[in-house]
Amino acid sequence: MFEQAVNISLKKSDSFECKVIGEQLRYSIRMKQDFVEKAEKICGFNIPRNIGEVESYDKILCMCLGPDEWILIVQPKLKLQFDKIIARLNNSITISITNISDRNIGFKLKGKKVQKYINSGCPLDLALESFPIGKASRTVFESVPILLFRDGKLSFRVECWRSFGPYISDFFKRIADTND
Amino acid sequence: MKNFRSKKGSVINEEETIKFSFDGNEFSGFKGDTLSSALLANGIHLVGRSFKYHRPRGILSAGSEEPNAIITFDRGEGKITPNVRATTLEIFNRLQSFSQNSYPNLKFDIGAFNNVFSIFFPAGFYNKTFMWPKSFWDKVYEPFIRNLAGLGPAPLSEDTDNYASCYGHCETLIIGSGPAGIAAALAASQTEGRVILVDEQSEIGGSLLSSSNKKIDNLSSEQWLSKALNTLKKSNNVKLMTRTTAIGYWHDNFVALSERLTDHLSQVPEGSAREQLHRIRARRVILAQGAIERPLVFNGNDRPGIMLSNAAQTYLNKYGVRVGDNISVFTSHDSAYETAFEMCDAKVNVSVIIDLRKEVNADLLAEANSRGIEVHLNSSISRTYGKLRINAFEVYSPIQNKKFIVKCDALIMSGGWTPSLHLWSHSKGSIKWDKSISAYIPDKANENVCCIGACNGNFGIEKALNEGNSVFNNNKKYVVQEQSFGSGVVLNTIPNYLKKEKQKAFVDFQNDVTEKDISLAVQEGFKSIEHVKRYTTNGMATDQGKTSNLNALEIASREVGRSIEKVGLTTFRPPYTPTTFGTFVGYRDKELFDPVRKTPIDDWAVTNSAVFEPVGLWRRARFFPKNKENMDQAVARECKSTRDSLGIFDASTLGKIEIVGPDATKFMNLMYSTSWTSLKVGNCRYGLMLGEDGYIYDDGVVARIADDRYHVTTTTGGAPRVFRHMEDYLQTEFNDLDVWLTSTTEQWAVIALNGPHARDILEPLIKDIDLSADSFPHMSIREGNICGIPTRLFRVSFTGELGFEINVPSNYGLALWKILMTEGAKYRITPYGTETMHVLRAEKGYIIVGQDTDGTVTPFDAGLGWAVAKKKKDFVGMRSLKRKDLVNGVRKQLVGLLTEDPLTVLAEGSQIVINPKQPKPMKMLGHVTSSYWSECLGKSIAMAVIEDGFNLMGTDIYIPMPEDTIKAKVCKPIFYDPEGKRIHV
Amino acid sequence: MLLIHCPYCNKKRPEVEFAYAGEAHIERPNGINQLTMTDEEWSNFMFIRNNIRGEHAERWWHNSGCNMFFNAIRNTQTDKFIMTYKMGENLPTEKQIKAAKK
Amino acid sequence: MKFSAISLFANALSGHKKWPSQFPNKDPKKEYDVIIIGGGAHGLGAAYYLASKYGITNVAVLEKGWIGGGNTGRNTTIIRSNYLFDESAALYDHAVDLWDGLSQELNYNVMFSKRGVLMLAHNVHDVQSFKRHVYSNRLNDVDNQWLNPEECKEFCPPLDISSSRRYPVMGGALQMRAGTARHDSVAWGYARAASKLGVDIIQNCEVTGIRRDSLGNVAGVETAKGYLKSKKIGVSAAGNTSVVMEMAGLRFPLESYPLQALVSEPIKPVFPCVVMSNAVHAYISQSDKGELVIGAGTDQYTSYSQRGALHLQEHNLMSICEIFPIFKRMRMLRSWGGVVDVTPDRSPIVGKTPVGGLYVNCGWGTGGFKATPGAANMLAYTIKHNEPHKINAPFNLDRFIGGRLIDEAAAAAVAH
Ligand SMILES: Cc1cc2nc3c(=O)[nH]c(=O)nc-3n(C[C@H](O)[C@H](O)[C@H](O)COP(=O)(O)OP(=O)(O)OC[C@H]3O[C@@H](n4cnc5c(N)ncnc54)[C@H](O)[C@@H]3O)c2cc1C
Ligand SMILES: NC(=O)c1ccc[n+]([C@@H]2O[C@H](COP(=O)([O-])OP(=O)(O)OC[C@H]3O[C@@H](n4cnc5c(N)ncnc54)[C@H](O)[C@@H]3O)[C@@H](O)[C@H]2O)c1
Ligand SMILES: Cc1cc2nc3c(=O)[nH]c(=O)nc-3n(C[C@H](O)[C@H](O)[C@H](O)COP(=O)(O)O)c2cc1C
Ligand SMILES: [Zn+2]
Repeated sequence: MFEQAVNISLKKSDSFECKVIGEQLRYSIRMKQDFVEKAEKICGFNIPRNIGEVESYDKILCMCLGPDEWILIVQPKLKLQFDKIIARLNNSITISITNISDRNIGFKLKGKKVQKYINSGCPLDLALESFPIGKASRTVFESVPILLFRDGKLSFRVECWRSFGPYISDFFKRIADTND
Repeated sequence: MKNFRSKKGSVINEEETIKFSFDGNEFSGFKGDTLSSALLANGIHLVGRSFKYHRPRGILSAGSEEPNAIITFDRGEGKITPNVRATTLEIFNRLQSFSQNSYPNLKFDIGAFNNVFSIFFPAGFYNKTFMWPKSFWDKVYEPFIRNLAGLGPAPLSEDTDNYASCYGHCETLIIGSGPAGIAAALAASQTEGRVILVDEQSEIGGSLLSSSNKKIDNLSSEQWLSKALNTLKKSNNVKLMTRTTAIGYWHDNFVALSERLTDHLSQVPEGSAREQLHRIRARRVILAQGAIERPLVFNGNDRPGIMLSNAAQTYLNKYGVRVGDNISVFTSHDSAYETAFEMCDAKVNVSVIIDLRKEVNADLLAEANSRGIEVHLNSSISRTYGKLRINAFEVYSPIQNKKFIVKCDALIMSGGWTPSLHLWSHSKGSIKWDKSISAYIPDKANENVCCIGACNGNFGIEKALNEGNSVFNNNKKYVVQEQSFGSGVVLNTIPNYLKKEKQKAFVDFQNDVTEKDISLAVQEGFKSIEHVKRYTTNGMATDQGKTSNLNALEIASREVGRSIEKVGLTTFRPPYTPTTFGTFVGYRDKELFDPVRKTPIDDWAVTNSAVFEPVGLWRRARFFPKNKENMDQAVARECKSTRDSLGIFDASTLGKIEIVGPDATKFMNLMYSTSWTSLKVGNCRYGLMLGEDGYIYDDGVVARIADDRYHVTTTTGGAPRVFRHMEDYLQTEFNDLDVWLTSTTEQWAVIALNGPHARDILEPLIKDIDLSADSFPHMSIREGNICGIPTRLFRVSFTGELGFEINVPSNYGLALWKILMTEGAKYRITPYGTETMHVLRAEKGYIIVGQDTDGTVTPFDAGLGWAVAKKKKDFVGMRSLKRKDLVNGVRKQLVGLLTEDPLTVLAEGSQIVINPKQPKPMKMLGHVTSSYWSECLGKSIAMAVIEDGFNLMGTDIYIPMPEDTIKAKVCKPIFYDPEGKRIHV
Repeated sequence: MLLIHCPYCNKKRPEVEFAYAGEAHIERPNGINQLTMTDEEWSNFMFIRNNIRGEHAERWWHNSGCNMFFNAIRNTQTDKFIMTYKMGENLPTEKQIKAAKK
Repeated sequence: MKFSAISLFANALSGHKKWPSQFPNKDPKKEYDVIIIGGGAHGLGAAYYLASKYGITNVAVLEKGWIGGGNTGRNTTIIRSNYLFDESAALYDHAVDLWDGLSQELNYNVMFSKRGVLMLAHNVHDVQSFKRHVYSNRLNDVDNQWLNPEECKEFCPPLDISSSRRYPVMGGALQMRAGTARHDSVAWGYARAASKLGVDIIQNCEVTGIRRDSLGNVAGVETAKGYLKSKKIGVSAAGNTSVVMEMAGLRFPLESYPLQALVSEPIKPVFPCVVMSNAVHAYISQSDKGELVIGAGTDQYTSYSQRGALHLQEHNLMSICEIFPIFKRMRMLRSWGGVVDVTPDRSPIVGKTPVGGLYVNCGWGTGGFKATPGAANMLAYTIKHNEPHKINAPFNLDRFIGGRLIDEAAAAAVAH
């Protein structure tokens, strides 16, 4: 029954590849920094303290987006486990956890031209020194707010609200068509 | 046809011959030629007609400063470009180009009639005429003037090319690749950071490409250039970009580059972009834009065959083209001597140099002498001859009062040099007047930027190189063998025995602004240089005064009697050269213009022939026509089925915000006029949100999910601003509250089921929620599962029928919709769109914010006073509701209207009066906000806001329409099931 | 496009990530104080702005970034930012502004 | 010297040497009956009407730079009067009445061109809102008509009305009497006509202070050219109003934003009218010289720098090319910015101030060029009578206190 906003993936090539990431659990987490330590204990993994930092594990990504804001992206397999974690968090600390699994859509972008292509619409400096591997940031791609996470020299993950998904994928399609 | 190719040009590939056409005539040139160099090689000077007087014009320059040689570049349907500078257009096989602004042809142009009467069209003439008789303006004069407008042809069909856009970053951005820019790039390549070197021309090299006989570090300038290029190409931190113009310089070192990718290609690869916009953020910008030569302003200076000395030099050295066989020189600057000598050395006959100066460096005179060139000092040119090209001129020596005629086929001129301060000025760097070179040079920087080389007033290759180098504190010193760049004078008047009225000395060639025009402007009181510009249009043509602004300034300063520094320059504005709209658009056209936001159920709507409407960025199904129904028919059917049985509606676009935290209720109480304290978990309430001004801002149903958790809904269009409004108050005013906001609009797909069978269809699908009226009454919410999908199920109704809004995670919305369509078949389930939704809610008198309210309506005006909590100590908008005019004034209030003839549907937006017979302007009471045919009631219904409406119940009012006046009665705005029985079943 | 230093991200970021949010340090009177305010005083709060030509205290929202509102001193004649600081911090003194310019 | 074809002819024969200065530069006198601060078309117009209609000729217009160099010289020149509310319709229509015949009145061709302004509707909300305007205008006797998409296309052939567009054209409101005028000429025409009637036009004369007497009323102004006495001062300083008002100790409900515009290279006539689209924030016309004149919305932050951001120009041209794809190959020739003063309800303030003898005309935001003659006349009237005319009476400062806003923006989200 699960159907995402975008299904297409761009043709695979050395220079650029764009794939839609399948079902994910996503939680928006808001709490004061004072509670982070406690939350870490309950979660059983590290929670980054500074904006732009990411803790990534095999099936879990935890990114700090604001002084009191995190997004947690988790493989669906861990649903039951996370149901419990969330219940415990809710009961133990002052926290706001909102399920936004279906709000976002994720893209995996990679290839030799990936940085150039993202820079077609994103105004951030994506040189490794300014946007190192393992960093994330909310920013924009043209008029669309996105979340950008670099997981490799030539590999990024982009998240946006689902209704903007087709625009993002159309955009990358046009870029690839125009440049190849 | 004679060939004017003299030697091998530095950018010319003689192996590759290229055929092209101009005005339908075939010519050939070489790879590397611009249209102008190729035309000159074929002996063609006449290429266009001027704007106002249609005077024959030739090629003035060899670069993007060209005012005269403006042509149309035609690549076929949808690819016709007007106003292209022949001096920058690179030729390719089968290139087609046309002259502009002439009819029937370039050589014989009827418009030249204007030239004969030019004395009647001085600057600003149109302000003085065309006023009588008054009626002639609209019908005769204005159409006439408008018909004369414009240069090149207007586009008639859609541009079929693609464009691209991107952002870029670097530590050093160098603009201009002459010796200064290259030296800076070489030095920068040794640093850590990224370097971008751009040049608008097809090759790197700037003036090095047009010079000869120079030695840099003991290499010929060609050798040095190719060595430097090699080094740069090998440095992996340097990016070289040719055919790339820096068009503008914005705040914080943000520079836009326009890269031309295909205009020079004969075969354009399928799909590739024609131009690309690069938006570069640089840590440091280095401007090495060079300098532009100034024409001399003398009588008859606009004849084809008269050109800038540096242009002639460039045609010779860069393209191997001599611009004539019998050349003369007119100058007030040493640099024209260099051109003359190089011409001579290339076996062109240079007969005379007319120099305005009394004295000239003896070495130059000796060199001229050795080449057999006559030099006339302290002389001037008083007239030129030749119909479509110069063939002679008259020399005038004011001291001796001597005149004589010299024959020529080209005249080259130099009035000195103007450093290119365009981008520097965009960046708001200040400028100062440098007497020694009679030009403005950069003064104080406003960004991390510097100017080097000719653009900083430092002429000469050696200076340029060393200045470029020194920017990076590099110790290297370049040594160049070159003729000294020399000096010159700038004269604000050129001696002539003819009276000024008898002269035509052009300052701005394209806009036909003469010296007289500038004098006239000043005489008429336009003393500021900005006024001179606007009154005469000097500097406003497609070259933006690159060759004319300084000359105009000199003349204006003379006329006003104030020094140049005091008169000042006009403002430089982007773009540096005219830039295609497509460049600014980049990728963002068609489907990439604005995103179209579609709901999870959109696909189904498409396959079921929905007609859509745009709402903000969203598109929503407006109605679902069946069998060629029109909108009214479809809506009537959708309404009826919903009330009779069951309707289904995609409400996914409603804004949603999850508000969570221990202070959630406190926050809600502050943000809404509604009170939330008593709302129990599991219940919903209508929330009314006001602006601080007390007017209705937004509304929506809010559910309390837990003590500390609210599920808020907003209007579709209002979602972004409501979120911002809340976040703003939370962070700046109520920041002591422990509560957080998360937008969940797109987390949930929302399917609304309305109608008597709404419960029947759900019952078999939901196991874990008791749907009975008692345990799940109207305005409540339950969490559970539907068909195994987790849901937040609202029992609410925007139709007045039994209603449910099923929220499920978006990725399951479509699947659930399809199930409901199948399951609903037995209830004749009917999908309906926004139009039906509007009718159904109007029958119940529910408002739509933005339609029934417009930002000037208070809750009380809208009859929603009950949604304003009386006891709350504070909420946004509370104080404003007590303002004088909101309490005492006559307010427009929301009422219902029933037309006298129930079949008449009022027009939305139509105006209401008490007395339809009054003369205009009529006193209007208000207007119809919503109006529909109600199929269920068998009559039309309407809502309206009218002055003092609550007191007018039962009164007759009138709606004057163009055809007739409609009578209606004011009533309560609720037409259907006023007791609300159906909603509670 | 301006480059704006966000005091929360502690980075300079492009203007398109931000939304301008009007003059800063205009404190909203609470409900109790509102009661004693005349219409004129209330309208001053709502509508009257310094609209300074020069150093202007204003708010920005890093909405496509860390989502935080913050304050800034910006010269409205040159559009140049002099400093940005977190919400809740006091209006900088002239001395602090001077120091920030260096 | 009277301007006419005949005088042009005669002067041509004498080498154009006899044209006098259109607005002689004067040294300021020590005292004036009225001082107008701001030599935009509004201020110059007010001086002209003071002298021509209200018999006050001892007037100075003080301009800090060159006359017409503010927003008058940088606007996209759209003139229309099809505003929604009675108050606005009356004010703007008064202006259009004066535009008609202004060239003859001033003996200066301001090229008021009634080529029609078409406002496009791209969604149902636009349709509702524009129709509301049409109906309201009709009863106010202001011309404005509704066109369906085909009629829009007929009126403006370059328009693309295909339904596949991102924002398809769902119709439009057309005011035939609306159009454009030559911006600079308006300033010069008023200046020349006012000068002739004895008004002193003093340029390069920035007002730096306003002095008040012991009763608190105005007494005069400090300027770059010394102190000038006057008991009546009219402020018409557009984007700089807050700065001037502050000199009199007043704070105003205004914010000043950059607004940009641009022109293309000139091309042969192709665009017969003015088109505005609020959904995509763009408007366009073709000037009598042939360039396309294009504008958009304001930048987001307050500024006095007369420059704006590149991304607004990008978006502006994206919008233009979306509605008129044939223009994508056209080229931008020049872009620039102005500083517009915006009120909370987007309607102007024209009338008295809390300081005796101080009058104001401001807050025209992105759309005051069209009002020039009307605003100028109302300011002059108010100065003369020390009372507003009934047309400008609603546009007072008090409305922000009581709450009787004239909220055209909230009502329709319409610019210009
Ligand atoms: C890009 C742009 C597009 C626009 N498009 C339109 C449009 O299409 N239609 C429309 O109707 N309107 C439009 N407008 C708005 C319109 O331009 C203005 O509302 C109108 O021109 C204001 O005229 P004004 O005479 O009041 O102001 P201005 O022409 O700005 O005159 C004010 C003058 O006051 C002077 N001044 C300021 N301070 C002082 C001081 N201390 N001492 C002395 N002098 C001072 C200034 O130098 C200036 O010359 C646009 C504006 C801009 C910027
Ligand atoms: N006779 C002449 O050609 C002449 C005139 C003046 C100076 N000079 C000589 O020029 C040298 C100084 O060299 P320089 O490096 O300062 O200038 P340059 O003229 O050699 O180079 C300037 C370069 O900048 C490019 N340019 C200008 N504006 C641009 C823009 N907006 N975008 C992209 N490219 C742009 C031009 O195409 C040109 O190639 C000296 O040799 C001096 O004697 C020569
Ligand atoms: C309606 C209109 C048409 C214009 N047409 C031209 C034009 O054809 N060429 C040009 O260079 N500038 C044109 N301009 C712009 C002016 O040159 C100038 O940029 C504007 O008056 C702002 O002044 P500034 O750039 O000196 O600050 C036009 C301006 C307006 C308002
Ligand atoms: Zn931030």
